[in-house]
Amino acid sequence: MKKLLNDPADAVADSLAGFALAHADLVRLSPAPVFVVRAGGAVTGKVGLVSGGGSGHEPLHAGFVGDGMLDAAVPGAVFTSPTPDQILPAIQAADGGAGVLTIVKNYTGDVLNFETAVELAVEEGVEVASVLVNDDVAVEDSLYTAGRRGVAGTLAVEKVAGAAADRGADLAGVAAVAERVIANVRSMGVALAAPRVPHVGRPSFDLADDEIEVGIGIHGEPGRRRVPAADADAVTEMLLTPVADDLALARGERVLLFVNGMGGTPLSELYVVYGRARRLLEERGVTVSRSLVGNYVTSLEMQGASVTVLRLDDELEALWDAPVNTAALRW
Amino acid sequence: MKKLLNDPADAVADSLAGFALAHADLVRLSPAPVFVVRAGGAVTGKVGLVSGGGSGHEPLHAGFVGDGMLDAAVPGAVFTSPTPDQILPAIQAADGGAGVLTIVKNYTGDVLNFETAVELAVEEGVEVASVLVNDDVAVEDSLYTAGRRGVAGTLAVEKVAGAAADRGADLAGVAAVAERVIANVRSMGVALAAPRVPHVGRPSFDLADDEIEVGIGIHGEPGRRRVPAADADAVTEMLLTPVADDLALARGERVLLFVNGMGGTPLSELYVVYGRARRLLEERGVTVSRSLVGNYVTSLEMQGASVTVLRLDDELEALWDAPVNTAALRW
Amino acid sequence: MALDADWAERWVRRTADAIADAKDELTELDRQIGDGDHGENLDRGFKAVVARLDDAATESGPDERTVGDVLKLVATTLMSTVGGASGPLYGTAYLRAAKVSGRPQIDPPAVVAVLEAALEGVSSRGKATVGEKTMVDAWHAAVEAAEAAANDGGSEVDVLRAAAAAADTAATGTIPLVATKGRASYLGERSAGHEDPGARSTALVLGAAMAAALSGPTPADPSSAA
Amino acid sequence: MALDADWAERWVRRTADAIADAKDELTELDRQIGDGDHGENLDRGFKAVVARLDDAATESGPDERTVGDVLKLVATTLMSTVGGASGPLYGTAYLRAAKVSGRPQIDPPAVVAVLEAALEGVSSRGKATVGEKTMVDAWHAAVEAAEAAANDGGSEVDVLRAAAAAADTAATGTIPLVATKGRASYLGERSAGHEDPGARSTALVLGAAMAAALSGPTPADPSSAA
Ligand SMILES: Nc1ncnc2c1ncn2[C@@H]1O[C@H](COP(=O)(O)OP(=O)(O)O)[C@@H](O)[C@H]1O
Ligand SMILES: Nc1ncnc2c1ncn2[C@@H]1O[C@H](COP(=O)(O)OP(=O)(O)O)[C@@H](O)[C@H]1O
Ligand SMILES: [Mg+2]
Ligand SMILES: [Mg+2]
Ligand SMILES: [Mg+2]
Ligand SMILES: [Mg+2]
Repeated sequence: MKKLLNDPADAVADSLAGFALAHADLVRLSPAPVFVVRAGGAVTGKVGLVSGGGSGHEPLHAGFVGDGMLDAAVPGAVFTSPTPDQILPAIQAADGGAGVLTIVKNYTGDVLNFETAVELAVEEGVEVASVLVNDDVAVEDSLYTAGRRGVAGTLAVEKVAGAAADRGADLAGVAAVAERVIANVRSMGVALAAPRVPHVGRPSFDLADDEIEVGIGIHGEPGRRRVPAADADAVTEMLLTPVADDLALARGERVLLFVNGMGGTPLSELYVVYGRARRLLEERGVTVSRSLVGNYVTSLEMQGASVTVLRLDDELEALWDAPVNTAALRW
Repeated sequence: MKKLLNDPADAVADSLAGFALAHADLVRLSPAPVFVVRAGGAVTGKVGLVSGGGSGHEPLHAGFVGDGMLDAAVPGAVFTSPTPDQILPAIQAADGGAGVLTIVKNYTGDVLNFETAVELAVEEGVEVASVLVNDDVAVEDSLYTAGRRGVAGTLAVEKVAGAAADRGADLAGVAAVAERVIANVRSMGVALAAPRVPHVGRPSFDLADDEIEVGIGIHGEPGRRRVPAADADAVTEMLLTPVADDLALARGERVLLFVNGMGGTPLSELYVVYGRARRLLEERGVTVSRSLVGNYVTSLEMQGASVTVLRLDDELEALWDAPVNTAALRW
Repeated sequence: MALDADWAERWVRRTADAIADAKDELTELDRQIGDGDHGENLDRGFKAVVARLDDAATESGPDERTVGDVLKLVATTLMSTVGGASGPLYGTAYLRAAKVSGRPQIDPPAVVAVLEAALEGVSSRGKATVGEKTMVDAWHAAVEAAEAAANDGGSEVDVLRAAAAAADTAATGTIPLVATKGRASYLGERSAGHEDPGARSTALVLGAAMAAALSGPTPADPSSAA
Repeated sequence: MALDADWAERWVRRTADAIADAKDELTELDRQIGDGDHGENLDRGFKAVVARLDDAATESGPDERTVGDVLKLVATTLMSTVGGASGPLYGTAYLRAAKVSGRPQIDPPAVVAVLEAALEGVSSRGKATVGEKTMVDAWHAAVEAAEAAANDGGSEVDVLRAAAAAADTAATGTIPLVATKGRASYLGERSAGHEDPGARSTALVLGAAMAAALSGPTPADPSSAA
């Protein structure tokens, strides 16, 4: 299995080392335990934002460390949540005295490891609040699942909460705005080809030449259902419809439309999906007032895309528009 | 062959339509003949910058239309240069009275089609200068080739020339700075897996599981040589060494190091390449003072990367740092 | 033969070997209904545990460790090296087990208590109950069988043999189940027909415990050289 | 039988058919040593030419077109729809050919002049000479053969038959060559062993010219209905 890697066991460390060198103006890397923190360290008086999770979703999360977004990011092994001994010092490094919000994608592993770290951080005297991102409508949030997964909507939570913290909101305020994003953001994804985890040596799932996997997560998990391959318009509808339905979008509402690439699909195709998703929203009388298209929450080189919709209001729009300066998102 | 597309014949048009909707604040799309122009049109008194070429390299070139970079971009069919009837109106739309610089990648098709369009534009009274980007050291620039190809270095030419135009340089001045970038920028690329052109239905070249193609272009052309797959450190050395040698970099010089993804390789791997390339430059006593890592000059979903080095001086560094606001590059 | 810290160390080293041998199998199980990293995760963790045991082994002096000391080292090492869901789950299992085994030697009822504590740790951390197609199924079956063997007056080896056998059967028994916890639950009905990787690794862990009890200390065992 | 605008139109329509039939073959040749789009490029271009001819055909009135009028329409259409290297090259070929055929009918020497003009257009535009493994090789061979046939007093059909056969042979003759122009030149020695796609398409173009001359106008031909 060909990859631009050295020893697969060093994949995450090698990549982070390069990342930290390339963005030394923005971030600093702690090599052991591994975490990435904003170059200047914590900002005194500002609520710190920490996120993290398995690696393989780059630029998430380290690419979002910087002004107006995260203060620290904690990368685990590929597709494996980080451990408490990494998360704890990241929380401490992000604490500027106003407390820390941890933004956790809803996976059993991330939840458990962050839970432990937060307990320890609180024992160490850091004020911590936590939010769980669970935007993936492919998973029913019921007694019979581990709950909805956190996927591309995480970017919106990090961006908006980061702007709120920058504005000077206190910990409760930042957590509240993060919860408001979580309540109003939904996503759904599709895979055309599976990712290949470095140490595994084969694709994470097997997909025939005429099949696609709908409702996939971002860890090479198989999706909810396998359907015959279809054209972009049809596939986009399979993604957008459950997202818009679940949000119960009403005519006249306005949204952020975010088409996210899974890593291995050309940007040009993402714009095809974007165009169709936008038309579908407009047909529902919904205005797309903000847009984002690109590979932001990836699954290694998985081919496919996800569609994320965030219901906007004046406050969320303003926080989305607020300046951000990170390796992967900047305006 | 699965892709997120509708009719392959509409791939470029569908994608551009989505692109123009997503970035309506930055660009406007002319649907027939097809070209993309800065939202506000030409800037009076500023030299206009026009580039273009086959599609399939997104975000190049349309993603670089906006403040501080291109005024118009002309996309051809996938991997096929655009035609003069598209290029001519793009040149006219970019002309703010101070003349237009066309930035052409050195391929026979692009050269011939731009040549014709420029002739026609000059007949129409537009002052036009042209530069040919030919940064690919994989191709020997000799009597026995069509000359070096233009690849990822094109981004640097467009960024730096765009900043010079923004600063108020005249046409000769903008062309001169573009030529200075061209004289000081070199690239070389590798493919681990070939791209798949929408209407072709199979990979552009066949590569065994243990082979890589070194010295590839960005059109799915086979490369200079096929070698056994190797680890990232070894592959990076195959790319960086000819680039640095050809530039004859001396100790104490400083450079921009740009690691470009071909579209289908995870960002995390690009940072591994970056880290190694940087160490190799440092071993030569060369300082990496500016960096760029990402998928900017792609070849659909080709897996692989290229390494670009631009020799910097104070002026080029300042022009690189100057503000830019486009869909794909912003600071 | 009483179970002491040496036994605990042999248990852990044998677990590391068993996990290393089964790494690809566990990962493949996880690839079917999860994210294909369970074997890699545990292998990374248990290799780290062995490395720490090796470091400790080079210290001189008589072995004054309790069983719980060894299990606590396992717990903290797994928590800080495994990640994922299984890291905190196994970590908590060993941590709770360590708490009830802070003695130089443990007898059959204490072995049952160790297993009960581990089960309690996994279920309280992961909030899963029996039948949700997780490692809880294997731990639960092991505890029931161990209790029965202890009540029948079985030896330490008898208790562990019963636990290991029951865990193995329970792991196989997860195949037809539909997962409602962990990553496999995302698949809904599609999770049926595959064995849960965590239940399988639990069976390996308990198989190693029995084998360690059976084998006794050997001169070749580096832990007995200290 | 003299060659008139009707012939030119039949030539072009037959070319479009031949290119459509050979589209995949041309693309595959280009995939080997180029970027795999030559068939697609020309097919897009000649389909556009046919569409314009169809539009023109619906206009009523007697056919007052010269041969050159038809070739000029081909030239401008190809230039604005083909792109790539072959668009401007074929476009210039037809443009120069049109310039020397601004007459209702052309005789054998004029046919030679048309081919010479096309060759001159391709080589001046692309700056390639014979032996560089490009379409120039096919055009060049065609011109030489056409001249010889005309000098021998051959008919229009004889001249075109000679040109087509020579172009076909020359296209095959590009196989062993190492390309020094166009995209294939990037491959260096690796370009040897593959036929040049542009030389092959030139052979198809000239084959269509001969076939159009042989067939003559037929009632089924939409161009003769005007
Ligand atoms: N809530 C839970 N309670 C108990 N066990 C669980 C729970 N969630 C997951 N597991 C166990 O963890 C195993 C997966 O571990 P692993 O693959 O290492 O972690 P991850 O799912 O984070 O990739 C599952 O097979 C299952 O046995
Ligand atoms: N400089 C040149 N002179 C003459 N013919 C050329 C030249 N460069 C390329 N060609 C011809 O063009 C053909 C390729 O056409 P095409 O594939 O449509 O364009 P592109 O190379 O831009 O993709 C080659 O096979 C060759 O015959
Ligand atoms: Mg995992
Ligand atoms: Mg081409
Ligand atoms: Mg797993
Ligand atoms: Mg071609």
